Amino acid sequence: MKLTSLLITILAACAAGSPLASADAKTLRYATQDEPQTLDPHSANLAVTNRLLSNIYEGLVFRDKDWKIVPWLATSWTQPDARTWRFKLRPNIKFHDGSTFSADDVVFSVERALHQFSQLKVSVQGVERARKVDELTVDLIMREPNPVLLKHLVFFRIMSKSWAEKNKATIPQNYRDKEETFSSRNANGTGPFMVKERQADVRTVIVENKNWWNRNSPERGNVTQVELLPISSRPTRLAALISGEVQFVNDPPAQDIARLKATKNVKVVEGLEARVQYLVFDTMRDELLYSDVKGKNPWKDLRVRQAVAHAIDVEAIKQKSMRGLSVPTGTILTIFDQGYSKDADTRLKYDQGRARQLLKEAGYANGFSVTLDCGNNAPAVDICPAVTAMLNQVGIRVTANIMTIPNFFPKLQRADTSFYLLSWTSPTSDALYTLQSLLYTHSSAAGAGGAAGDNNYGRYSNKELDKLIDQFKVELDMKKRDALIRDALLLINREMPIVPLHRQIIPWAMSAKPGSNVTAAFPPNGTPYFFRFNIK
Amino acid sequence: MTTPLPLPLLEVRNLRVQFPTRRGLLTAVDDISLSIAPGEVLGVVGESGAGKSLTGAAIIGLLEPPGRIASGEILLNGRRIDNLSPEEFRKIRGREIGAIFQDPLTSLNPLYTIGRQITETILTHLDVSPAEAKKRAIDLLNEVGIPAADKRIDHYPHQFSGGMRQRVVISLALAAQPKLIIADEPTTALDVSIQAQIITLLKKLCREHGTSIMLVTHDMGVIAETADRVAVMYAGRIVEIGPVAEVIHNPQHPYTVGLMGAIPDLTKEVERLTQIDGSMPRLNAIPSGCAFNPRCTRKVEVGSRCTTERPGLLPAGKTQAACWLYANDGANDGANNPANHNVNAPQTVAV
Amino acid sequence: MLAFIIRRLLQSILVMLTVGFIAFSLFNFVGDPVSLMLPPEATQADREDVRKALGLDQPFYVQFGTFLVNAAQGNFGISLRLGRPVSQLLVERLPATLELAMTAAVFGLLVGIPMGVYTALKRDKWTSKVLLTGSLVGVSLPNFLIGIFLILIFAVWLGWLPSFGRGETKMIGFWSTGFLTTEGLKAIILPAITLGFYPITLIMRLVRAEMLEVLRTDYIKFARARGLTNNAVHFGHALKNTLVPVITITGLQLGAIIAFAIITETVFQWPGMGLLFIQAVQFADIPVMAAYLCLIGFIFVVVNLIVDLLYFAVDPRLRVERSGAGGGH
Amino acid sequence: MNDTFKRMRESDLWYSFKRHPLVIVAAAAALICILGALFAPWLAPHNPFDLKTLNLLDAFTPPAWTSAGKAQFFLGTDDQGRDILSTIMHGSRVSLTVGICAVALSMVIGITLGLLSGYLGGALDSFIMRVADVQLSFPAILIALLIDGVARVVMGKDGHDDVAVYVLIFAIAASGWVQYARTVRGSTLVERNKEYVQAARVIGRKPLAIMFSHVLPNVMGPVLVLATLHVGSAIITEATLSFLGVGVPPTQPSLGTLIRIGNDFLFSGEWWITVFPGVMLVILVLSINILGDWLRDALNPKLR
Repeated sequence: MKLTSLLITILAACAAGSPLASADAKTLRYATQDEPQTLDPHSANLAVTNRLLSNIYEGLVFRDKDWKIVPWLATSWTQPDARTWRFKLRPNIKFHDGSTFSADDVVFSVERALHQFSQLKVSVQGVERARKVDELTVDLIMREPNPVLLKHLVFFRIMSKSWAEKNKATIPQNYRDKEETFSSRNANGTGPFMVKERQADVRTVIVENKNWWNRNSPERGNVTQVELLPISSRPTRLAALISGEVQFVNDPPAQDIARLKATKNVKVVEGLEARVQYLVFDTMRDELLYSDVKGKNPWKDLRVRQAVAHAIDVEAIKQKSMRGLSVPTGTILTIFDQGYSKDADTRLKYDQGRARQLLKEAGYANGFSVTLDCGNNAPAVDICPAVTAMLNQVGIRVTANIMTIPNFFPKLQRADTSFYLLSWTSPTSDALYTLQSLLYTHSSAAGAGGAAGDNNYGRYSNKELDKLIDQFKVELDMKKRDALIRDALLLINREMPIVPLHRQIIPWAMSAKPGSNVTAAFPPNGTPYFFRFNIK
Repeated sequence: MTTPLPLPLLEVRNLRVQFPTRRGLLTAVDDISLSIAPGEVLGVVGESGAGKSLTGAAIIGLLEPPGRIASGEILLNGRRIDNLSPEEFRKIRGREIGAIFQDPLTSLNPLYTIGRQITETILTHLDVSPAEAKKRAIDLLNEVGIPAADKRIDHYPHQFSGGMRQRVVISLALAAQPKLIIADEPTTALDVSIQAQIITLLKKLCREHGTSIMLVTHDMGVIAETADRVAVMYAGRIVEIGPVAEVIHNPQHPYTVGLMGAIPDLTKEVERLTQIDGSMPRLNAIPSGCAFNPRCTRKVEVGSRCTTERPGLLPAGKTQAACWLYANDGANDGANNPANHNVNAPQTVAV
Repeated sequence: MLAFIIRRLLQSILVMLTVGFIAFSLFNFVGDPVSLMLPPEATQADREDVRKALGLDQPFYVQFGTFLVNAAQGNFGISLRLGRPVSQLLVERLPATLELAMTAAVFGLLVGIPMGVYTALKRDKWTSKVLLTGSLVGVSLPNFLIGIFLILIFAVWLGWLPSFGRGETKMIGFWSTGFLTTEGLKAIILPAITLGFYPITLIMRLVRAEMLEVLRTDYIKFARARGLTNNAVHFGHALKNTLVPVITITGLQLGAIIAFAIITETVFQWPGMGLLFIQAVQFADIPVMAAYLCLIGFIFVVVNLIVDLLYFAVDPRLRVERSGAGGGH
Repeated sequence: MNDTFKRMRESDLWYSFKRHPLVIVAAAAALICILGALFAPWLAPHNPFDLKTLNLLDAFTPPAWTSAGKAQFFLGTDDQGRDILSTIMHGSRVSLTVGICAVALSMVIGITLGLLSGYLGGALDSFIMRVADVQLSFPAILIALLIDGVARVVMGKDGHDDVAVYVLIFAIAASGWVQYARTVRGSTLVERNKEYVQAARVIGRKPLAIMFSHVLPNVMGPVLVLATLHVGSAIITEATLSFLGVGVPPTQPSLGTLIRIGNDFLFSGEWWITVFPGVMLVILVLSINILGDWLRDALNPKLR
């Protein structure tokens, strides 16, 4: 009896419930390896987080399809004096919760981005504070000049002050200690999409913001809803794409690209991603952690670092681990970045004999043991063991420690590492962000406005390099600036605190099935801006 | 031979039951022949392993694989049944041949009421309505002496005592009014005090219904009380068959003699009970000739024939015994004489 | 009957106390809750404060008592990994796991019982032997391999069924169900088969063994001797007696199914408690582990109770003996 | 008397063994697997864990019989250029070690507790049996996961990797002792009241020791069956844990780890990386299960 009524309920619901979507609703289901971790706009500077939040939060300026900087929440800007940037704000902008966007929100967001828990200090590089001039005018007061401020501001995300205050989210979530705040689960930006559902680990659904100010943009596509599904298992993720359950995968494993290209109803968009994979040594500690060397730190010896560079057969990695989808590189900057220099893009030759020789000279004829920390995301998970084997072959007894992302990043942020593999892309497409984050002497001083050494987990410190960076940071003459950057890059190549491996090409794979045929352009930072996506 | 021969209800001819095992073919029932007249009670006795239960199982068509009838025939009312299809045989079971097993505690399905089990049997075989079947079931229960049968019909087996349960089992066996009941040790598991009641009941019911019984037991006392004739089995063979009083009081076969000697007889004064030395051979080690010969005290009287040639049933006194002691001059033919198939029919004994 | 239930309830409470104790030990002896909660920079004074606030300065039994009271109210603290209340996380994930486990169990019964009956009744047929050997293969195939192959065949090659997730779910109160949408129903098929594989083989072997046992009993022989049809003997008499022990084991298996769901959920990215738990293990997220343990214990206790009651309904012997009626004459 | 009985039983076993071709095949397969695993360091064509000998350029070599195959890598190589045949042999070694050690430990725990429980009775008995009841409600995989998780918390990741195998053995053992304990307890209860135990007590000998020597032969059959089947399930448990990424560390991969690694290449055409370890796992467990199943039937007098 009860069973029957239950059955009837189910059947009725099935009948009623299936055709949900109206004709013009376009849902893009998007599978990616990692969970976005947080919705807080200033908490974690992780690619996976940025990819999602760029669709929800907006900044004063943005980049168009051709990667040119264009006005966004600011309509125009001037530089009344060397230390001030004045932005006129776009009127009548509403946040997702309906509140009006004004200068207060910009001031608040600058403060928030500069907070000690913020990992996006670099997005307001050089800014000391913000000052409201009137409701729609804001001054950014610089601690020091920043010739490329606009490039940084592209990913400076503005959140609603009133909303943050109401929900006690005025300071960024302390991501390193895995804190949980209102803002890590809810979002209120001005962007083209707003959060509809957030189930950590399961799904995050964003829907179009019908009140978005830029709805008439010619660049706008037709996606009305995006479901982000973290599927950590590579085969499952791929199976989902091939079977048409998801329409977009931004991180297909390299080994499957060939097959995906040959698969009906799937297409691969190969962009050139400005992401560099590189190795970092702990050059700070006097005694290496996770090693059998006691009382000293081999990485402090330049010859040992060079030996590592010599030991790595980057071509083999390209051919096997990356299936040809990489461009070996000798520098941390990419051709997309302002300041890239061909002269600095040189690798030490793959030469095992030379590597052994250098180790011997450094007093490590019998090698030493050390742990290489890697994330379990592709392609690091493939490269890590390959590098490990190569280093073992010259006598450095490396053990790979492959960890999940939520364990890996906090470990790095505690600088609890001897040797790690990471990838990097500069959201500003400028040398400053990269060099300052990765290689400037680390400073934990709060509120200094410095993004100095934010991501310098090897704690490399070189006064000379710091000086060069300080110099080009404020150099307004672009020619001189490029020359300074070149000097810095060459210095890095000489000192080798990091070993760049290659620039990776991680294409997007998406559905080409009629009805769910996705078209999208691949931007150099690899971020899917869903408002530019089309589904036909 | 003055009265016309009543057709035997059951006739078993040269039945042989075998089990293939890895040590070869075991013959558990070896070339036995017997018959049961309507209304007659035939006792079958023997030690455990003598093949008596298997004979019963073969007759009712419930030999457990890999056991099988290797040769011989079984006739019920003159109709051969051993070669029937399983489905045809099923229709005979319960309807024409009923069965009662040793343990009433385990013969009933514990999950169903006894009423359900009786009506189910009735409905399977008789074309009656469920209500009628239930009425019959209550009647049957009354008949087997279960008080308040109309209430007890809805009880589960575990709510009955052992004796009561055996009564239920009897009512089940009789439910479809079979002509023959194979009762395999029907009282062995019961209290001695109850055994007699059950036997009496069984005998009474069969007399009233005109049902024949093949009573398989190792208990000579039960046989003596109940059976008209008795067949004594040893190592898969019938060694002696005849009227019950004769077999008990005047056994002819040395094995029967030993068997009877082992029973305390309160009516006689006997100095001591006799005992047969040794034990029944295992099925894979049955001696050639007479199966009993290694234990037989009178083997010397016959000589080597006992160990070489298997004796058939020979007239011996008022019974028939498979023993060379009773071979007359020309009785060499006893072993191969097909004629002895009918000599064990009751009417010839009566001659 | 009432006494019986009360006794079972007491036993259940004992089980839950034991499980609670283990969970409590996890919290207190395995991870120092204070160091788990505070950032490494915290001062000694901070630690003492937290210690007091958490009641860790109290004697052991008081702490345990507090833990039990909290646990009974579903309060297991905050997940170290996700920073959210554990109970909330579990409540979100519970429906997914239970729906999957139930479907797998039903699937296991629906396929396992007929196969078991078949192999018992036709024990000498070659099909039975194939099924039996096949069931051994089934037991020897790890769950994750089955899942992977099913995805490969049905999601990738044939494209019939989804390879991950629950499809579309609907909320009924706090319960999110996938049974009400076609997408949801389609999504559960592969995971349920994967998860049901082991129960099928187990139930099949169990039913076969029990059935063979029952077929050897006197009452079956007697039922045959009464001339009942094969169907009546096999399905009326033998099957019902077979199912009594099968119910218990299947009930107990539900716990195993829920645990094995961990693997299935990982392979199919099924957003249930198992996925949560495996991540908790990887990240040493003690509160989630402890809460999961308690929840599984609770489910087990409830299932056991239900099984006992079912047993009651099926087996008249229990019913009457316990109520004291009837008895022998 | 006891001795002749035993001999007969043994001969029965042998006879039954000879009559089941499937069992013979299974025994042969299990034997080959075990020998291959045992002597892997000497038999394996390569040492896949000597990182010095690996060449990344050998990676993704298909099996030798395919056109792109190389003779020195019979079953091909994985993503790091390791010889699959060698990784399988070493992997089975880890799997078997964990499986057999876990079962042995389980048996020791179970038999001891069962004996104590049955012999001493009383509070201890009911305590042990209650614990057993509770534990039975938690499937092996869950208990193993819990123990593994706890070990991770206690030791931290780095400490954990070094002892992961032992933790795993302990975890699987701790989740499997109940059945042994129950079997032994039952048998002990029967023996406890027999005369020789009383006699031993009277003459002042340790009844427990004597009983043990009497109980043990009685339960040897069932325990052997349990143990055989348990080895199969222990290997699966290990593989599952490793597949989930909480088992042995990737530096000493078991079959489960290998399958997990290969799983990433399922769609890219390098099927051999996952298929061969998978097949190996199934063959190993299947042959052990067939043996255990046969043993159970052969030792069960009811079925003979």
